[in-house]
Amino acid sequence: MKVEITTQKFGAGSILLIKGDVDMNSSPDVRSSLDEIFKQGGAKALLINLSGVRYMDSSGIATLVEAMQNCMKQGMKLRLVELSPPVRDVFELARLSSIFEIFANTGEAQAGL
Amino acid sequence: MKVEITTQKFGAGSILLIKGDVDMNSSPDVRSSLDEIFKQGGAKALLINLSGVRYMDSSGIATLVEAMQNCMKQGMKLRLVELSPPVRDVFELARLSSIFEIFANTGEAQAGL
Amino acid sequence: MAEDRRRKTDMTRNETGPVTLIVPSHPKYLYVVRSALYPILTDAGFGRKDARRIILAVDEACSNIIKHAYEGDPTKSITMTVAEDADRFIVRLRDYGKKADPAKIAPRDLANIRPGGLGTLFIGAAFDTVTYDTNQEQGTLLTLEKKKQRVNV
Amino acid sequence: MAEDRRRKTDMTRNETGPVTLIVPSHPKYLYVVRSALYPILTDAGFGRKDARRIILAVDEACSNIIKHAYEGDPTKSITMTVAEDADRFIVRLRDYGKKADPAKIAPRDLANIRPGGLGTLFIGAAFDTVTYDTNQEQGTLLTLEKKKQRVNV
Ligand SMILES: Nc1ncnc2c1ncn2[C@@H]1O[C@H](COP(=O)(O)OP(=O)(O)O)[C@@H](O)[C@H]1O
Ligand SMILES: Nc1ncnc2c1ncn2[C@@H]1O[C@H](COP(=O)(O)OP(=O)(O)O)[C@@H](O)[C@H]1O
Repeated sequence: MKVEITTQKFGAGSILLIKGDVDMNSSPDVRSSLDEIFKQGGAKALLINLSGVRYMDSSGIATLVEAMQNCMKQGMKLRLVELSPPVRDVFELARLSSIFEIFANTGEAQAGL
Repeated sequence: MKVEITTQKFGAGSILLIKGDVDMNSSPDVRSSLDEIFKQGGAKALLINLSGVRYMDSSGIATLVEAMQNCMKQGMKLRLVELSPPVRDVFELARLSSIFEIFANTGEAQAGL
Repeated sequence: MAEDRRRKTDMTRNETGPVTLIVPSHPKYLYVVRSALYPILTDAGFGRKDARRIILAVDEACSNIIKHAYEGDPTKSITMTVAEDADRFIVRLRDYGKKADPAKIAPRDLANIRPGGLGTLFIGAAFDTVTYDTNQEQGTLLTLEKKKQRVNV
Repeated sequence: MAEDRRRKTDMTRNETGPVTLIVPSHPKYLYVVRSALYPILTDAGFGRKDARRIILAVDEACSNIIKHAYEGDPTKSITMTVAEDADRFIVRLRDYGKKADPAKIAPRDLANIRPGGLGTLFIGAAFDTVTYDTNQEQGTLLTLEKKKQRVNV
């Protein structure tokens, strides 16, 4: 399962759009896309749109937790957008639903940034 | 893969709606639904809607060829409706596209019956 | 539209299983493991959510074999066997790598927000019994069992 | 939206395979065979249509084993091995039933509209080489090979 990652810029920062299963095989690709964003720095926010992700395992969760830690270091806001029911279920199993800021769509996630 | 089969009546006869993969495991179920329709008899036409079928193997094709032969015996018209691209491809491989009457949707298939 | 009848394929449940899948210890085969499991689980009668959680758990157990038992070597192999009896759904994972130390295998403290340590938590969430058998000549045999919900039809 | 960059997971293609799947000779496991094949085929670089035709062909070959080699007995087993090398994608199907008679295995005459006989046609449409090896102590080893399209990247 190949994962497709698209990076877009908007006023306050970047949007990462992920399509495909995020597992031990593909999460290194997600991580390196995130690293490029953090290397650029200087943004106010990072949005990660997960609408195209139907499967995520602990390596994907770990990648998002790392992203949150990097965002905190850089003073960036991290917002997760459009979690599918299977991904939402994994977040609940991991008791992480309350730790991330989760939005229903990109518009709402961009509001107030 | 379980196949779901729904039978509906309309003015000129019956519509069989098939959902799921039609393979060696499920085609006996398709055949028995067809047999019930042929047992009732007296109809002008049989429509088989394949929009919910994403996979069909030779046992499914054989079941449809049998249905055609039974329709001919009973003087019924057989019309196949809404073939998905994978099913269309199997029909082409089997060179059967020209042998069956195939319609894009139920409305068109019912016209002139 | 006088009659609307819904039929489900009626399959005489036979207990002939098991299904065995052998894949190389490269993470790209996790997708093959997940894909093969799905139809077995739906056929076994699990609903979508249970099926998803079982698939997640098996994926995590395979990831752990790749990471810990084989230390990232992608040229070894993992053997998955899936079987059911009247009461239980059973997945066995066999590796030939470094033996697991069951004492060290524990889910992370959820209060501690850090990456990692979630795999064993997900395994425990999906299965009722998790047994690491290291009494093999080589490697580990992990047995994951889930009780079946008894539905009286 | 100044920048729109698309990345594909870059997987170092390793030839560690093969993948082996063993299923009981009951038609309900055809779905497991198809499901396991799909990710292997997309990973091997086959497009949607080729992948579909290969899956159809393997499904037909398994159906033939159930029907002809095992004469409908669902308690036997079928072993599928999937491997690739630089030039070819190879599927092997091993059964332990009545030996196939390669002389009798032929696609039907397409002019003759009757049910049956399409399986071998579909197998031949998907694969370049189809070999029934009956020199086994028991049963048949069917080898299906497809040449890879050479794409110079
Ligand atoms: N198959 C295994 N062999 C050896 N050790 C293992 C195995 N599975 C898990 N472990 C141990 O259990 C710990 C927790 O595993 P897990 O919850 O999956 O998190 P992670 O693998 O991300 O650390 C691992 O760090 C490892 O020490
Ligand atoms: N694995 C096999 N073992 C023995 N005979 C086989 C096998 N596969 C195919 N055959 C023979 O080849 C014929 C054609 O097969 P096929 O095209 O799949 O159509 P069908 O199985 O519907 O007859 C079969 O009728 C059978 O006689």
